[in-house]
Amino acid sequence: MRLEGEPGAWRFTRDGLTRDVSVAKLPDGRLSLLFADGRQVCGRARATGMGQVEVVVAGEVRTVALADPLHDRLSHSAAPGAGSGDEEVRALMPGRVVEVRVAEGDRVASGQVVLVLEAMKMQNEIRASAGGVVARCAVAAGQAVDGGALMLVVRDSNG
Amino acid sequence: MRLEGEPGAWRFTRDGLTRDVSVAKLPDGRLSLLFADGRQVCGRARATGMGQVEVVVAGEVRTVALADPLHDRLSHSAAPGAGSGDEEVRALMPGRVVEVRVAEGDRVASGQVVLVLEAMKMQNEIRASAGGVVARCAVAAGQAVDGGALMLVVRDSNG
Amino acid sequence: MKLLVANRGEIAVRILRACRELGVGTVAVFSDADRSAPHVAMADEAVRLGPAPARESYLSVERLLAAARATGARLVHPGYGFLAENAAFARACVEAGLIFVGPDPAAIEAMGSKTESRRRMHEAGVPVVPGMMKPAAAAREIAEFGAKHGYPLLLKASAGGGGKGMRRVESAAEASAAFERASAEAAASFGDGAVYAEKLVERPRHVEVQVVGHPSGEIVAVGERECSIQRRHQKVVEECPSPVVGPALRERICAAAVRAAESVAYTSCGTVELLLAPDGSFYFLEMNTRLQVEHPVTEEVWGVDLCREMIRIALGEPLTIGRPAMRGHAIECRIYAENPSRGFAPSPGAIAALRLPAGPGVRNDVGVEAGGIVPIDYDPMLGKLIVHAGERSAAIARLSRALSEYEITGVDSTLPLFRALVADGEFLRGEFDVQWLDRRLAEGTLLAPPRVREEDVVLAAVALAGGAAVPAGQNPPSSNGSPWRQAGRLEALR
Amino acid sequence: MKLLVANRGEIAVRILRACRELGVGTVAVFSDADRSAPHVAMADEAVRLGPAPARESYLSVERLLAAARATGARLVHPGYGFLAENAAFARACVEAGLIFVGPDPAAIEAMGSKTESRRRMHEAGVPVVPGMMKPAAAAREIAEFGAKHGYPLLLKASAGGGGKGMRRVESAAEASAAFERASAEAAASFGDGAVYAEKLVERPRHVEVQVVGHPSGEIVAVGERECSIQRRHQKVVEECPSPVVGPALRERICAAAVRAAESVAYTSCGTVELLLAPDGSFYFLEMNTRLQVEHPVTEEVWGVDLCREMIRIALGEPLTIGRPAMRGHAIECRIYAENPSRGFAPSPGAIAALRLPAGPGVRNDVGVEAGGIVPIDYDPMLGKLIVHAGERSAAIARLSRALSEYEITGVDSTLPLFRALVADGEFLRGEFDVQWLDRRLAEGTLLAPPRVREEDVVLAAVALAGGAAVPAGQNPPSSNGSPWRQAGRLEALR
Repeated sequence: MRLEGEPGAWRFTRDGLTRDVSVAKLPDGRLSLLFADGRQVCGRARATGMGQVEVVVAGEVRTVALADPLHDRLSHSAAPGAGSGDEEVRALMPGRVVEVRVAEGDRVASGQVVLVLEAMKMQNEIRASAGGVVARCAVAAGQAVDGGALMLVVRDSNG
Repeated sequence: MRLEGEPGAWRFTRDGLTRDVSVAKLPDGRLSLLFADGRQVCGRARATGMGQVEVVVAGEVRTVALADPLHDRLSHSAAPGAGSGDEEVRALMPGRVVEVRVAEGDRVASGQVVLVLEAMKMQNEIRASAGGVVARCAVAAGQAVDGGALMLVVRDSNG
Repeated sequence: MKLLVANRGEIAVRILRACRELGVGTVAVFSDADRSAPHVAMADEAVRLGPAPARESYLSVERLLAAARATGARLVHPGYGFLAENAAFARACVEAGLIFVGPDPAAIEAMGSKTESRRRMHEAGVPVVPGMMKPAAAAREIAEFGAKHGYPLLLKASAGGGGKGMRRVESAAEASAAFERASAEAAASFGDGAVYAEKLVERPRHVEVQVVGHPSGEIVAVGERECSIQRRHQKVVEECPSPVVGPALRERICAAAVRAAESVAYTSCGTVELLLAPDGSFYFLEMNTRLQVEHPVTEEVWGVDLCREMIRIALGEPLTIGRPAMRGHAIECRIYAENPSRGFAPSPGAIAALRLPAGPGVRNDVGVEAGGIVPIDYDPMLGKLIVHAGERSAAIARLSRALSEYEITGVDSTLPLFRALVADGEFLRGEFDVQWLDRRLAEGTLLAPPRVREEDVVLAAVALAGGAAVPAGQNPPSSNGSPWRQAGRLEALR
Repeated sequence: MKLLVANRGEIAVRILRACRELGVGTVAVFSDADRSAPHVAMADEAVRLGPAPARESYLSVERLLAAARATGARLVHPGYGFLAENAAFARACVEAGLIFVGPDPAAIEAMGSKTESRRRMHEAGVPVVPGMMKPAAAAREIAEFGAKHGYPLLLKASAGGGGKGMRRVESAAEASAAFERASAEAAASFGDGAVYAEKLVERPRHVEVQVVGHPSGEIVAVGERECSIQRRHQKVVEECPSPVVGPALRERICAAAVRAAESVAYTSCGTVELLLAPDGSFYFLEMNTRLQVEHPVTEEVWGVDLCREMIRIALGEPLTIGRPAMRGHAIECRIYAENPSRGFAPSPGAIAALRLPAGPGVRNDVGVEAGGIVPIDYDPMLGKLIVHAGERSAAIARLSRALSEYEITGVDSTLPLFRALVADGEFLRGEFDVQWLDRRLAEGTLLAPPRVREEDVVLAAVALAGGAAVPAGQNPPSSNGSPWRQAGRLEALR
C-alpha cells in the first residue's frame, strides 16, 4: 500500500491498483473523498492506537487495521547518519512527543520502546529497530515535532 | 451598573437592584443564566466593538450597548506604582495583546493609543489616561495576559 | 439505476433523500463554490461542473450532460430554478438518451409562453384575467367591456410598461374621461395612444393547485397552497390549506387545475398558479412545470411524497398517490441569508452557529450546515422550516415554538421576519393578499426594532466578564492563577 | 399558568415544547449532573433539585414540591419513569394544591396492582391470560382446565419463580404425567408441590392501545402500537399500526381498551398493553397510567398531539381529539447510549459528534446535544428517531435513509442495531414476536461485524496523512514549513 500526494489530492496504490482521490474537509469535520471515477465517500477517521483507525462513514463505525507498518513507520530509520552504524529515528508525521524512555548513553535492545509519539490522537510506541547506544536524544517529552524531524540517534555499539 | 463575582456565580447591580445569577456554559457555547428567583435566560454574547455587544437569545439577535465604560475599563490605571506620578496600565480582563504601539522611552500624549488588547474576540484600543514617558513595557504582541496583569507603566514626565 | 441532480442547496438534498429511499443511486454536481456543500456530501457520486458562476456550472447544459455521461446516470432531475423550466435542457436530456424527471419538453414550452398558455387555458375553459384582445377604438368599447366583466378596470397602454399609462376605472361613468386621459398619456409617453382594458383584480391572493400527472393520462389535483405572503413577487411564507378556501371552492379550483394540466398532457408534478379575488372568482396566472419550493406543505397536509412520486413516474411506475385526503395545516418559511431590516440585503458568508428546531410537527429541509459558506453566486436560500399541526392556529403556535429554537449566526437571516409574522394579528387571522407584506414592510408596522431586556444586559456583562465555570464533567482549564478570575470584579460597566 | 416538568431528557424536552405551543410557562428541574442539559436550557425557569443520584433529585417528592412552591407552578407533569406511576406522588401534588398532569391517583393505584387490575379487567370483560385461581388438587383439574381453555398450557409452581418447576403441556394426554413431574420438581425445589396451570400464549406479540380519557367520562381509543421488538422485556422499536392488526381486530382491541380505561374512570392519556396471540386472541397485560415513550408513532399516524391533549385535559379544557383517522405508517427507534455488540453495555460519557437526520417524515425527539455528557446516573436513552411514510415499506426505507444520516460519536449507541433491523428479512416482513429480538441476538444472526471496505482504508490512510486542504473560503492554517506536508509521501502503509 502506498499513498502519495499532499493534502487535498492523493494517489492511493494497493495490490497494483492506483486510485486518485481528491479530498475536501466538510464544515462538520468529515472528509469527502472523491475518486477519479466520481465515487464519493464521506466520513471521519480517528486513530485509536495500536495501528487501528476508527472510521465513521454514513454514521457507521468500522475499524481499519493500518497495522504495524504504519505504526512502525511513524518513525523511520533513515539512511546512515553521521557515523556508520548510526540509526536516525525520525518522525514520519507531525506529532507530539509524549514520553522519552531513554537518555543519551543508554543501551537499547532491538525492538525496545525508546519513545512515545502522539500523532492524529494516537499514541505510538516507537521502537529501536536495532540495538545500540543512544548517541543523541534530540527531543523531550511534550515537544511538538514536524514530519521528518530527527528524534533520536542510536549508534550500533558494534559499529 | 456593577458586576461582582467570578465565573459561574455573579452579582449584578443596577439602579439599586441586586440580582444574583448562576451561570453555566452549555455544550453549544451558549450561556445559561439562572437568576435566584428561578428565571433563566440562555444565549450567546459577542462583543462587536465600540462597546456594543450582540446577544442572541432564543435565536433573536439584539444589540446591547455596554458603551465606553467597559471599553475603557479593559485596562485600568491602577494606584500609584513604584514612583510617584507613575501610571500602571493593567489588563482588567484576560486577553491577548494584539499590538504594542509604543516602546520604552517613548513620549505618549494623554488619550493616545498605546496598545491593542483582544478580549472576548473584541479588539480594544487601550489609551494612556495621562501623558508621559513609557517607563516600562511588560508585554509584547501576541502575548496572553491574565486579568490584572501589568502591561505598561507611563511615568508622568512632570512628576 | 442512477439519478443525477442538476441542482444544489436544499432542493438537491431533498431529491437525494428521495432517491435514497427509493433505492436509486445518486450523482451530485457541484461548482467550485460547493465542493464542501451538503448536497455533495450526501451523494454516492459527485462531479465537478466548473467555476462558481452559474453560467459555467449549474446552467451549463453541456457540462451537466457530460457529468451524466461520465457517471452513467440514467435520470436527470432539475430541481427548481436553474434549468428546471428550460425546455431546451429537457429536450437535450431526452436526445442524449436520458430520462428527464419532469414533464414533456413540449409542455414546458407551451406553459413557458404567456400567450400560448393563455390561449390553451381559454380553450380548456380555465378562467384567465379578462382583457381586451386589441386596443379600444373608442371610449364606448371600454364601457362595453366594463359592462360585460364588471368594474374596476385597468386601462393599459398597448406600447407601455412599468405602470405608465395605467389608469383605474371605477364605473361606467368614468369610462369616457379615463379613456381620453389614458390615451393622451400613452401618446405622450410612448408615441402611441393605443390603450386596452383589463379587469382589475383587487387585493388578490395567490393560491395555487398541486397537480400530479401520469403518462397513462391520469391527473390528480392535490389541493391548494396559499402563497400570498410575498415580498416583491417572491414567495416568503406558504400554507396548506389556504385559510380562505373551503371545500366547494377547492373543488372548483382543483377541477380547473386538472383541465389546465390536461391541456398540455402533463405527466409529472406541476403547479397551476391562480389569482384569487375576494369574491371567490379566480384566474389562471401560470403553470410551473416543476417541483415547487413550497411542495412540502402539500406533502404534510395531504400525506403524499411528491418528490418520490415524480421520480417514480419518470421511472415508468404507476401512481401511488391514490385519492389523498387532507389533514391538519402546514406552514413553510423560506429562510434566506438576507437581512429583512435592511431591505432584504443578501448576507453571504460563513455560518457560525446553526441550531435547528426539532420535535413534533417540525420538518427541516436545509441545504447548509454550521461552518459552511453561503456563496454570493446563487440564490441565498438556506433552507425551509415546515411545521404541521392539527389546525392553523396550532400550526402557528408550533411555528412560533420552532422559531424560538432556531438559531443562525454568522450571516443575517429572514428569521426575524417570521418571528414578527407569528405575532401579527392580520397574519393570525389570515387577512392578507399579495401586496400585504410589501405594504406592512413599507409602513414599518411589522418589523419592530428588537427591544433590549434587562436580562440581555446581564448576559452581555456576564459573558464579557468570563461567563461560566467549566461545564460539569469537563476538566478545568489548564490556565489558572488569574487573580481577576479568583475575585473578579467588573465595576461601572455602565 | 405555569407547569413544572418533573423529569429530564427527551421527555422533558417534549413536554416543554408542548407547553410553549400552548402558551403555558415552564419550570425545569435538574440534578447536579444536568445543569447544562437541553431540558434545562429550554425552560423559562429552572430549579436545582440536588445531587446526581435520582433518589436525591428526580425521585425526591419533597424537593419537587418545594420547586413547584418556589416558582409558583400550578401544574406538575411527571413524564414517564421516575415518579410517573407513583400514586403517592400524584396524591402529594393534589394535596399541595397542584394539578397533577395524569389520571386520578386512585386509577394509578388500581392499575399498579397486578391482582387488583386483573380483577377489574375480569369485571369489565377484558380478557386476561386464563389461569387457575388455586393450585390443582389432581391431574384431572389440569385436564379440565386444558379442555376449557385449550392447549398448550404452562404448569407453574405456586411457590416458584425464575422458571423452575415450569412445564409445558401440549395435550390432555400429557396432563397427568406432566402434573406428577411438575409437582415432584416443585416439591424438590421449593418444599411445596403445589402447581397450577396457565394458558400458554405462544409467540405472542406485544400490542398496546392508546387511550385518552376526559373527566366528562368520554374515552377515545387512538389505535394500537406494535411493540414486540424487545430486548429482555425492554421495548426497542415501536410501530403504528401493527403489521398484523387489521380493521376488525383493531376495533375489538380498541373496544377492550376503552372498557379497561372505563373500569378505573381514566381521565388522561394512558396505554392498555395487550398480549396478542398468533390466532388473534388477546389478553390484558397491564395499563400504563402515563404518557408512553412510544407515543410519537401514534401522533404521526393518527394526526393527534397526545402531549398537548394531556395538558389541556389537566387544565380542564375539552377534548380536541375528535374522531381521528389513521394515515400511513410510523416507526420509532429508541436510541440508547449502549453498545449492542457488547450485550448492550451502557456507554456514558461525552458526545463528540451528533448529526441528526432531517427532511420529510423524520422527527427527532432528542434530549442531548453534541458536547453534552451522558450521565451514568440515569436511563441511558439519548432520544428517539421517528419516521413516518405512506406505508410500512416506505417507512422502513425512510428509516434506513435517516439512519444513514444519523451519526453519534464519543459514546456507543444502539444505531447499529437499527441499521441491521432495516436490512433484515423477518423485520421487513413483520414476522416477529416478543422473544424474536433476544432470539436473533443470541443466535448472532442479526448484528454482523461491520465489513471494512476498500474506501475505508483509503479514508483512514488519507486522514492520517493530512486529509484535505483547507476548505474553500477559509484561511490557510498558520502552521507551515512541515517538509512532510510540502511533498507528503507516506509509503508502504501496508
